[in-house]
Amino acid sequence: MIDVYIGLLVLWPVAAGLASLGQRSPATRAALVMATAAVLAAAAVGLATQAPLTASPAFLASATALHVAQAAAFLFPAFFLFQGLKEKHALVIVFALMQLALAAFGEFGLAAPAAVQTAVAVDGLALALVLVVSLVGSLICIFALPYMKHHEEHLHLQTSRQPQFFMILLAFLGFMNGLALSNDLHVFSAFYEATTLCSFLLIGHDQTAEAKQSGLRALWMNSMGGVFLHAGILLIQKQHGLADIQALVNPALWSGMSLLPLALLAVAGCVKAAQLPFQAWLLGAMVAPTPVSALLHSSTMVKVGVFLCLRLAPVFEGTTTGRILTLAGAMTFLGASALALGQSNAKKILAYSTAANLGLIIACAGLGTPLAIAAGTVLLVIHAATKGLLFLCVGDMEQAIGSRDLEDLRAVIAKTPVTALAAVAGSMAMILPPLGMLVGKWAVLEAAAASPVPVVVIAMVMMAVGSALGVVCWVRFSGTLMSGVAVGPQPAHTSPLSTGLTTGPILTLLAGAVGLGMAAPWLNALLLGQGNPLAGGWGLLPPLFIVAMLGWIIGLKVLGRQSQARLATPYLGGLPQAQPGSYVGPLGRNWTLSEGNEYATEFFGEPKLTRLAGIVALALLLALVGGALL
Amino acid sequence: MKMLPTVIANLFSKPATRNYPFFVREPFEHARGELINDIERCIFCGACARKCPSQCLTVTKDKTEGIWTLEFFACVGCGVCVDVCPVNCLSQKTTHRPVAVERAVITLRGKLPERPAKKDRPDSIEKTAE
Amino acid sequence: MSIDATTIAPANLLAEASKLKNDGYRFVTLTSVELDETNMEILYHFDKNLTLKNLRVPVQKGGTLPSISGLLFGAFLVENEIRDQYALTFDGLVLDYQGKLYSETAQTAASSPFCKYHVKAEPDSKTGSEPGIQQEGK
Amino acid sequence: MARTVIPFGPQHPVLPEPIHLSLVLEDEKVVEALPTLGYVHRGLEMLAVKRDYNQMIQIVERVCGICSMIHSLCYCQGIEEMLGIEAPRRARMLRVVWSELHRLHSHLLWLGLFADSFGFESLFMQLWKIRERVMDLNEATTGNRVIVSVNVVGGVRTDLDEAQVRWIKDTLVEVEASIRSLQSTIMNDTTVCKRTKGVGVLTKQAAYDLGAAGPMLRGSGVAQDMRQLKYAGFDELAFEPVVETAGDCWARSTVRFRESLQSIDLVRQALDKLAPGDLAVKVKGKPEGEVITRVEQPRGECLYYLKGNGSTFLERVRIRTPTFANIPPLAAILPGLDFADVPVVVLSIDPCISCTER
Amino acid sequence: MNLNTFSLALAGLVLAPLLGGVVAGVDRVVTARLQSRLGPPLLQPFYDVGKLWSKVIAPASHWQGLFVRWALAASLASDVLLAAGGDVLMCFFVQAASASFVALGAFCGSSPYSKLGAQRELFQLLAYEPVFMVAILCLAKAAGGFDALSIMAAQGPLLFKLPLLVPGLVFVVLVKLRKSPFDIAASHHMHQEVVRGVYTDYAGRDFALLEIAHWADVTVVLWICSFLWATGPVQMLVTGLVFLFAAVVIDNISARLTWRTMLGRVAPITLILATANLVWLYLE
Amino acid sequence: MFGSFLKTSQVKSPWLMHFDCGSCNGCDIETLACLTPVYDVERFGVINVGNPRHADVLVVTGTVNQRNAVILKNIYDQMPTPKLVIAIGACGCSGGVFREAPNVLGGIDKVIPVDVYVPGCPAKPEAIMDAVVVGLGKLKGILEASK
Repeated sequence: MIDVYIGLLVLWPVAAGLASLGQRSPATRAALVMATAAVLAAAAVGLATQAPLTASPAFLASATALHVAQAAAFLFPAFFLFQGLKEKHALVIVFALMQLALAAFGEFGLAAPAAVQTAVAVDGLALALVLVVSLVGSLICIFALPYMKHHEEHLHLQTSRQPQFFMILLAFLGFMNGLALSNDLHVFSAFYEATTLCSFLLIGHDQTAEAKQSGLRALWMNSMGGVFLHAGILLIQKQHGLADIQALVNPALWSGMSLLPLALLAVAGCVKAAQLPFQAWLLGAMVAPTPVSALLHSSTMVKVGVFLCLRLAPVFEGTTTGRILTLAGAMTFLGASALALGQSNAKKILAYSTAANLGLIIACAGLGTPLAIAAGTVLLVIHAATKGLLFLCVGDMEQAIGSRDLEDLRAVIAKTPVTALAAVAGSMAMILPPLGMLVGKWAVLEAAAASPVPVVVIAMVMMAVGSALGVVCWVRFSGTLMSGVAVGPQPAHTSPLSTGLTTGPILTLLAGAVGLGMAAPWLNALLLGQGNPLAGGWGLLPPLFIVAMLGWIIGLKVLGRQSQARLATPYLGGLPQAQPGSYVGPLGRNWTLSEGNEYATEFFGEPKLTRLAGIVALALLLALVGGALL
Repeated sequence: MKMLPTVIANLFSKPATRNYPFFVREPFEHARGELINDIERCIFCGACARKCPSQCLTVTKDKTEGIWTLEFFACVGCGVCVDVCPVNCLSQKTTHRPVAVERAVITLRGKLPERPAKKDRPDSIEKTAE
Repeated sequence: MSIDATTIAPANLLAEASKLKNDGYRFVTLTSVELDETNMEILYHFDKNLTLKNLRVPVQKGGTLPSISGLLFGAFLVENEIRDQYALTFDGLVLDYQGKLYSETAQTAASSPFCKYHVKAEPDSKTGSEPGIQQEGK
Repeated sequence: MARTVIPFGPQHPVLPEPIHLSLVLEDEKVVEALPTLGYVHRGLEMLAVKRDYNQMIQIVERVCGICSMIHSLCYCQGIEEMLGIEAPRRARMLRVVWSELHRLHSHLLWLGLFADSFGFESLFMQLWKIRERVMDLNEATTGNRVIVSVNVVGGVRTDLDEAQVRWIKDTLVEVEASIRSLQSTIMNDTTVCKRTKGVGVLTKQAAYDLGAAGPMLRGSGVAQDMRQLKYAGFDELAFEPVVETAGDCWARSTVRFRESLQSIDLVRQALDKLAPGDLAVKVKGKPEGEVITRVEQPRGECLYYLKGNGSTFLERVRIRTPTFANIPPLAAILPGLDFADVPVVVLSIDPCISCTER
Repeated sequence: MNLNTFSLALAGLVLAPLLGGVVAGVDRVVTARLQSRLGPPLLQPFYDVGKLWSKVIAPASHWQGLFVRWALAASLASDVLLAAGGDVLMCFFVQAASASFVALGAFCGSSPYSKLGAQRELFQLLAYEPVFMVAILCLAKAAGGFDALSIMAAQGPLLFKLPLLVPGLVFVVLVKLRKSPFDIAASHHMHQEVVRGVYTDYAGRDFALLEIAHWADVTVVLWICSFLWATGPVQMLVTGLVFLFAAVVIDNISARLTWRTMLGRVAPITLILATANLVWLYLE
Repeated sequence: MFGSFLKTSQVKSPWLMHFDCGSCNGCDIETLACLTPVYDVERFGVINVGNPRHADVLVVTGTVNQRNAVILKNIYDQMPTPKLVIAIGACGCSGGVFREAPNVLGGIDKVIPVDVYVPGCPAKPEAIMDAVVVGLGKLKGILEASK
């Protein structure tokens, strides 16, 4: 049964994707996507009931599968090389060649590693990623159905390119599941490259010049990550003759030894997780259709990076490498949060916020204590649900008003109330106690405080500042959506798509984000099992919940009562309104009341801050590798 | 920080506040307050009404009775009328006029003197102006 | 008692003002004076070392003068005020309140609150009198 | 970047008087500012048609309550010039006493409001506490705290006796000590300087070209003060205009602070020179002709143009008040400011809107 | 959760806001005396809230009533957490949620001043939150635990271990009490250039509830400050009052700064001081 | 008990808002002077608020003209009930010395209902304090009557 679940999780989406390639009928495609979603959800839940477990399904463990993985190590770089040559992109070519060289060295220059005991190991972390991919990812694929239809109508395409799009989208889920489940480093690296390929294709999907350029940027950066990954794997193979991840993650194995291979793997994770200074590829990915961004940000791609780091975390506990990794993660949390605050492009805000929150998870991985890992895992899950929700909401609102700028989204609650409120709830889920992200943040801070080293103190202060930046960013985001008066010239109003296929995923994700958020303490406790160091802290959460719930119930009741009330005229320095949204001012002119957020550009201006934070982050990563060398 | 000595000194000294209305300071000797008319002495010459800059005084006469009206809400208390009054029947109290909750005018009636005083003769230019 | 003032034609106003400015004179203000039914004059006051220099510019009721606010920004407020109160218009005002500096109703030659002699803009249907100058006030 | 439109006023807690500024902000920086007036406009110049030239004294006193004494002084001097008479020396000295007391209370009032505009509540309270002593001087000597009503054509209505002169001098010693104790706060305090230094800079050239008046002009380094015209009793008093060169809000407040001390000195000088004599001369004739008079108000140069036609009614009364001259410079320096500095800069011209609009 | 904790929590729920009200009253009387005034009665803040409670006014937004109650719930929850000896860091997060709701409600309002106030409230949050959080980390490190009970049980006054925290905590108290020089989003005396800032659109009963939430907040902040000398209830009370008095005096001797100064100068400096103290604790 | 506390509160916490409606500043500065140390109306719970939504007492100085009449009405409408209006000075009561000026409509009762008139030019701070006390008495009467 377990093998069936695993098979369904990995192979079904790939197969469904291939099937959708030949399909030009939207109905069939929709049916395929829905079926995939159902299958993935069922299989993931089925697997969850059996976890923790180990297995060796044939399609991952057989010699053929291993050969395929070995071949993939050449095929993917070869394809990247081809792309690089086609587009004359030097960096892509360089990293593809390096990858090829490393693959050749691994194949012919090194002894084969010891055979992997079990091909699949499902622990809490792997299960978390599988659930995220299968549930959140599937919902995003469903959302993509109406979105892509509308998107292509908007682009006036001659022939639909949706078959390719959905093929990659669905296959992506399968690769992600494979990546989460595989216990063999080589298989893992094959899936890793597969996700790089998928993201390259998806980002470039619209085939505009900007999309192509962004796709290539994603490609060269992630193949650079691939170089680090391969180098790390080869070093491990050389040092320990191991490819078994479970066996590898054993602090005893590494005591007294250089952590260089793990540091290289961590850097590969940082690249995938779009940590500073590698955030550029994730920002570029914004040009892709919203479901792609949603998928890349929430359930796939970037999660590969944090998953890899969390996997290795137990080894990092108490090591210098781990501490520098914590510092690097905290730096990204701080830098990206500050960058997010200076943005008015809603998707850029989401992108920087993703980088920031992943930084927090990576900081957890660097700490490596059980509490930190549990916190990181909880953050991973809840971030996926919340960020997925936020992306879908922004995508929906964007299609409703034709702009993704926060200033244009002002007072959008009047136009798309359900989506806007879902977005507000989502952003609240990012920052508010007792919801998940905040509980995660809290756990990280307390875990960090337990560390005896002053270096971690700096990371803690960075987290404190980053956390405040995040609060400001999200309150302002939701405040703007809910702003009282719709003001300023509004962009052309295009027809919103309010099908069940749009609101369905949004509402499901909303329930997930808030529900999981509420359950975070128990989720955390579940992951930690016995000996939970925060047991005392959790104990006080119930009264907190009771007070909070009381406030919420009373508040909602008041909302119900007030929602029909006649509103007061706005206070405009005593000036009366001629009509809503304007007043008669100097020169007899009718002054339109317009509002703009404050971005404090002298503090959070993008170019300056990017350079500054990038340099610091790069220095930290160099220290990470260099420190491991020593 | 430069203000620190001042505020600390304030804290340890008696407040400057006069606890009005529980403590009322004696008004200044020459304070120009409420305008009053000793109607018994008034000869209804109308000089005050003509000179009043805010035109809040009116003086009318019928056969035996003179009416002196003060629209006290418009009175600015300048004291010009007191200065020009030929018989010094107008004076100003040193206390301010009490507040009111309704609009009102003060109307005083008095007996006309036997013979109009000389100053009562109206100035022709000013008359036409009003 | 009279004041020391040079009478100049409206056409020379800008040239004179810029000459005074270049001579180091400070702009003080404008004064509008209504002379009779049809005539007004505007006094331009300039100051240098506590000495006033005045320009007297005759102008017709409801007429137009060149604005010196482009040359001396400080004049925009008083020119608007005169526009409001005497319905004189100024050409090239840098900030034109359209006769609404002090009140919402734009002032016209027919309804200029500070004129003792009002210009009648429309024929009065009751009396049938022609539009023209009619004395009001005192 | 999106812009925010802020309707600043006419009712706004930091504006003591109604004026409207439509501010367009970008990241809380002013990019556009347009003033609107007319909320205090009464048209009182036209009351000259309905009130004779003596009654007009009470009207012009109420152009502005804070500078009332100096308005009527300017007006009376104009009428006296038209009639060809001169007030007696004692009257002229007394006019100096009350006009400088007015300037003193006005400057203290303004310094307080200025402190309030940058949130320094206790400084406001302290200055107004000192000011009450000056108000008592006004009330005890003239009968009214604010609108003293002492001027008449040809002189003054009210006299000072020896005891009052002594009392004024004694009180001023205490007032001066209290004001001096706040000098370091107003001029050197870190937070105050942070809010006033370098804020709303008006260069000497700009101030002169835009026609600024009073402390606004002197704060930018132009030594011009109408008291140099030696009107009233100033011809006998030692007087030197107070000048600062920085041109920012700090310079303006420092000018006013130093002027308040100067006013105390001038009151003392005038009281010392007070010799027995008549309070007013007999008025003969009706005003006729044109006259321009200028005096220095607390807010700067005030100009009256009076035109008489030989009747008791004046043909034209034209009042150009200092704030009227200071509004164009204000409109010129607002763009580029931080929104938080807007009230500070608006207050720094010491706006007297009731003067401006009359 | 035992009965003792429950009764403590209940006491926090009821007494903390009342204490905050008294603090507000003391603040107003002392402020008046510093300004050489007689000042209002001590219970004036309660009259103010009672008055606001009975006012009838149309809301400026349909959402404000909701956010006010959520803010109140969050503020009370932070009181409850602290009173029951809970995790101070969590208590701080809960309180930050309250501030967020206040800002959100202000965003929903219709007056531009309300929204400007909301923006500034957020900048204020950005300035004091990190300092406060680092201060709590310091307290926890010095006392050896994050829960209020273990901090209060620490041996001896923590002040000697945490001297560099004092400027930071005073900064936080000033911001929370809405006092000069940091009354940027809304001033405790009823006006500034953004009129009433973040409170501009709240009125009537909503405003009364917000005032109670503010009292609860003030109690929490002063309570956390009093951890610096937590050798006994009296000492804690005195420490809290010392912080209050310091804030009131500073309010009366300084002008309001701008948010640019707060964010660019004051926040980094206090944060660096607090961080230095934290590093020092770790090095010891 | 709660009810009676609320009633007491309403007359113990008059937050006043001052609107200068074309005054000559004389009454304005006297109104402001009320807040300062020597008079200190905060003894009666008075705070000077800048926002009609928080105000209980509207203190108006000056004459009404065409432009500020609209503002005055608007501010009055934005205040919560129950509210008091105090007209200060000769101008606020009747237009005072400016009644006949071209742009003056008259006293503020031409636009909004006035509860207390404070005569004087300018009204003395003591008179303004009297007006607050009288106004609160009137409010108390209204509250008693509504019981």
